[in-house]
Amino acid sequence: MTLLSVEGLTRRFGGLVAVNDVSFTVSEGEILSVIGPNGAGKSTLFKLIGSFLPPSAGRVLFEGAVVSGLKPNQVARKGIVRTFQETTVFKEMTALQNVVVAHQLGVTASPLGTFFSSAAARADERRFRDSAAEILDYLGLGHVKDVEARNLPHGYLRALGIAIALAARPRLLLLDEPFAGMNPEETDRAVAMVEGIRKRGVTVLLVEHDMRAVMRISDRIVVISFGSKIAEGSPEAVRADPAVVEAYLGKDDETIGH
Amino acid sequence: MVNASRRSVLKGAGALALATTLSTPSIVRAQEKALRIGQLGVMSGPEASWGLVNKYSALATAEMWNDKGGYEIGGTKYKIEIVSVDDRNDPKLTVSGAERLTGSENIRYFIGPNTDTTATSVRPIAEKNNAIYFPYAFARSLYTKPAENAILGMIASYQVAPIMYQQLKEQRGVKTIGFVARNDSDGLLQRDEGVKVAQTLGLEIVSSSDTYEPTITDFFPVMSNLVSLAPDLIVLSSAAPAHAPQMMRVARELGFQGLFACEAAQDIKIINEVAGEYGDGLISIGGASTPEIRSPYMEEFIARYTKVAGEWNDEAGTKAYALEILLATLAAAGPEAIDDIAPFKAAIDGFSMKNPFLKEESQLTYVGTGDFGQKRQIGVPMVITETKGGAFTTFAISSVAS
Amino acid sequence: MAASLDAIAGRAPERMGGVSRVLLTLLPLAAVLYGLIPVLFAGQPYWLNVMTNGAVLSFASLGVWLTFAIGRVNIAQGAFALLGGYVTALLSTLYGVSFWLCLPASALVAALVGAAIGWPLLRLRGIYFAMVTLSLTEAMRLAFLNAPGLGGGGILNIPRPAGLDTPLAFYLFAATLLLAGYLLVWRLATSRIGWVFRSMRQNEELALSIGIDVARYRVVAFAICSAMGGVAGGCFASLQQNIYPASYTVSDSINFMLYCFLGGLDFVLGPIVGTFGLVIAFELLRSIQEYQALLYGILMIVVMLFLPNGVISLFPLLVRRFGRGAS
Amino acid sequence: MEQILVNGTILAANYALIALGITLIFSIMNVLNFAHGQMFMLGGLIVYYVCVVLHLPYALALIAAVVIVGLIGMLFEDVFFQRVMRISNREENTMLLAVGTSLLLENAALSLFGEKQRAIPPIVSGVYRIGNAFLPASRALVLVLSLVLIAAVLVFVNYTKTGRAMRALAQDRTATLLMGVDAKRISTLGFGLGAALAGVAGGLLISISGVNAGIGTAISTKAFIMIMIGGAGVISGSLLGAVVLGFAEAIGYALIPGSVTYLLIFVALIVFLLFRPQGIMGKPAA
Repeated sequence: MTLLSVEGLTRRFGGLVAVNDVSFTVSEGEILSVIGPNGAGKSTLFKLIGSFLPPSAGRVLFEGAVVSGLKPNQVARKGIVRTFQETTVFKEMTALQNVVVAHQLGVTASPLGTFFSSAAARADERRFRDSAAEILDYLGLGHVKDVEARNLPHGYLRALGIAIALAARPRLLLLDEPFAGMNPEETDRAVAMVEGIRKRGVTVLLVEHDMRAVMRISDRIVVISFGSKIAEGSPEAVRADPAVVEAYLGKDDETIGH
Repeated sequence: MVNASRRSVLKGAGALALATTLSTPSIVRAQEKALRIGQLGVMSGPEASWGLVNKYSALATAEMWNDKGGYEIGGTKYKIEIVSVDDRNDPKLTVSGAERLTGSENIRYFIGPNTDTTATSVRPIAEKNNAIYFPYAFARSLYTKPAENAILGMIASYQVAPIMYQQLKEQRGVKTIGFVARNDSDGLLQRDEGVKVAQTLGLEIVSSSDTYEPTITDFFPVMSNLVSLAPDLIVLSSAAPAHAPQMMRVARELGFQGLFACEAAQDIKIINEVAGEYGDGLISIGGASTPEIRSPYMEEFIARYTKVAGEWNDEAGTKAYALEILLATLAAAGPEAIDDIAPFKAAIDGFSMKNPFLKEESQLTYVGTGDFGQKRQIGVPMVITETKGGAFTTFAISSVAS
Repeated sequence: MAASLDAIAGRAPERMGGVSRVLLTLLPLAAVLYGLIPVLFAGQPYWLNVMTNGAVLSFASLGVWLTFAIGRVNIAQGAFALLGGYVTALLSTLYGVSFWLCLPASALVAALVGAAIGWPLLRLRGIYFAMVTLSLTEAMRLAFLNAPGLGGGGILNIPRPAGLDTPLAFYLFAATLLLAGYLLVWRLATSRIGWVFRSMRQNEELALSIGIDVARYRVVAFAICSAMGGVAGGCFASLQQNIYPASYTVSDSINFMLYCFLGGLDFVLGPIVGTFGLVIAFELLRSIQEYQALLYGILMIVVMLFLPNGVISLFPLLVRRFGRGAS
Repeated sequence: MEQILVNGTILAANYALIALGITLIFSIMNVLNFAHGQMFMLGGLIVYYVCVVLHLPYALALIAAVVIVGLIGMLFEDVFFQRVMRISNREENTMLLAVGTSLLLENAALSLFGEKQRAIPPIVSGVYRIGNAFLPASRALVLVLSLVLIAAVLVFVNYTKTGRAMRALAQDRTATLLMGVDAKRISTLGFGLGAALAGVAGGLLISISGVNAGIGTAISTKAFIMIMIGGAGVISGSLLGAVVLGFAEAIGYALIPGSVTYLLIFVALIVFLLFRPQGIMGKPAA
């Protein structure tokens, strides 16, 4: 069943076309990766799907309804939640507080009820604390839940970013370069984490640079180059695609799978 | 409370401790009686000069009397002590400052404040605490019944304008007139009043829409318009002593040949510094400071003011009167007026003294019946001056109708 | 001890019951406002007036603190105080509306204008927002100065509020207002709404990504802030019985911001401590006359040099140093 | 019409010196220098003191203003700002410090130089005519001096080693630190240069109009307007901001009732920022 479909998505900056007529779909329960060389337009595409940028043309549909043009928070309410690269967390909160506050979409109390600490608001908070503790434990952050985020070791921050996103109960999780800058050991853990997320019933769309990890976990891969889609298919099919090889050619630091 | 906390205060914040230590009022020797007079006004920030001139003037007068052993009221000599409060031209601080003077310090008479905004804020406090105050602000409601505790310390612009413009029309053949006003409440009001006067006198108003921000640094753009219309007279409504000379210089540099007029007091030193060779031809109001008409007492006041403030300021020529007439009225009303303003108010109507600042024999009284329906203004002689060769010269002498 | 300090600092521990937390937070402030200050100054209208100023200014600063909480440096509070002052002045002098109705009207108008202006402006961040709000203060002053029908802009003879004839009565009213404002902001800051504000301050995009309607929360915070400024302006207009375009200028707006900084941005009590600290310090420094303003500036720098996170940040420091030794 | 052009040019040149200084400080330190107007005022009053009280030549007075105000800027940076930036939780806290220093300077100036408006006798006299416009020689001199100074500063930041280091520090602090630049020294120098520019602007202005101790806040507000128009932290933007404000003022005063000019400038500024929050030349926010 199709969860997300991207139809002819285009984004221009001045005369430059960053994303050019890209279309693909994501099915419920799969892990789909978008890959491409540096500057291929991955980040722009990512922002377009998360509604952090308006498209110049084309549209994004989620469960059959158009979501492009909505504000990011509205898209999140529909069930599309993104993560950020690197260390985007609420730095002056503890890990637990980070994840508790991220449950905002689950609030059942009215604004006034929240203000006056009504029974519903207190129940919300209890629920969020339990849920946040569970998410942190699940992602292996249970032992640092009371550490302020700015004091957390670098390696934990990306996991915390994912924990924040999970707290918003996404149907589709957009992961922005979840493996960037990791050594093989860290990558292994991260790969396991992403697979774990899928097991929780969350569909995953990830944009990535690191081919190795992508080949291991993706059900399908979309390759873009210079803003356009040049290939789509299973990891094996993509790896064999001459156009993909061409796009990555001459880049010494890139290896296509293994 | 002060004693108990002194230690911790010293430990905590040195500056505050210093203040606490210094806050013990300077104690006048026990055998002498002290008469404490307040002064409330803006003494820091952009308008600092307005209140500081009041303060220095009051201090100068007080010192002059104290050197003579004090001021005699009902057979007793009183040393005069000036209690100054800075309101930073902030109505919130004026209100608490007035409470401080009339409440905590128990002072019944004070000089200031300096603007409509602050003076009208003081009114409820002064009336509640039964105090008389001498504002340098023109708002009519301060001096018109039911208000009766404020006494205007100078001549209002709307009193100067009719006489000044008429004299200029008759003596200098002024036919066309242009206005440029400070863009604040005082400036716009004074301009509107000036325009009315000019219309009554049948002068042709070439322009009255030019204004400038009080924070301006360059008058070139402001004056260009008006000068191109070449009126016989440019009125600088509510121009501060800091600004009038700049406007004159710019207008002259732009080729202006006519005269300037300003209903507020100016300062010749600033005019000479700022306008230099272009400083001639300004008609303004000048108190008793032109050399031809000064009495020796005025010379003494100027010398004392210079000692207190570091340098003379011509604005003080109009501000010399407040404390002098206040003391003389107290003497006339008797010692009980020191703590009760009722006898003071009763003495106002019939009060008269020789004007100590003028060479010529003339009387100093309270006036204002014409404008306010009661005598709530010091009858400062209206000395209209003209700048000529780097000095104020007397252009015309008049007075406010009683 | 530590618990009550936490409460004082607006960070009541969450494990406590709701009612006792409210009490613990409010009681110390209420004790000072209703107990200490009236007992010390009951017979001294001057000090009562200073305390009234402190209370009403604190109320407005609490609003500014709220905009700090969402990560915006707000230098527009003077504009809203001016607006609120004019609303009260016009309603009471033209239509004879009672002070007790003027005040909510001031709040409402200021909130509506705040929301209307804030909606687009709050997209700006950092010094751009700071500077644009500073411009707003100037624009508001100039607008009233040039408003047709106001003739130079001043409104005089605003009636004094019925029932608040004595300085003590007005002070007690101001104290109650402040206490209510404190309760409001403290509840906002400690409830989930406060956490949402904090998340927006720390990272607006991340807050958006988890479904927080950042734009709406920003406008709500700014509107509440503006309403508080409007109420303060209405109070001062009645206290001084007049309002002029120059009653609130850029320096007032800057002062509101300074009070928050000085007290400490991390504490709801910060703006109150900062306001009273500076207002009282200025009055105490009066006796040194011409150096008053100079020392006032030095004092500010000294606080910043040694307590850059505000005066209240001293308490956690002390607790850490001495509390540990004791327990 | 020609007069508007002349007026705008003179205003723009003087404003440019102010804007350049505050931009340098902002770009290097990320501090909004609320005391900039006070530094301007101080520069003017120093020139007054040296010229009128000490009877020394104007050129010497101008140099004194540059040196003294520059040193004050460096002192503030070294003693106050570096410490507060190091130990404070939030960046905004430096704003309080900047306001504190502005109060300090203003009141120190009030105590030292008095409350009066100060000006110095004209350096040169005479008036040029350009078409229908008047250009007094004193203003022409100030205009030329301002342009020379602006050019000198541009040359300094673009072509000298220290100047380049300042620009690098402004663009990317971390990277510049990695390159082994002594950031502390460069920051102090940059703050000093910014302050000195304010001082010299004040020193130039006092020769054509005048300065008083209370003028600071107004100048700072104008400086803020200029960097908002041009884009915070961008040198070319600050110059453009000065030109826009200078001409807006000149045109406004000439064509519309004066009292509305600044109201319109503020409203236009607010509206402009809505559409272009980063100013004309500023980098768009990420």
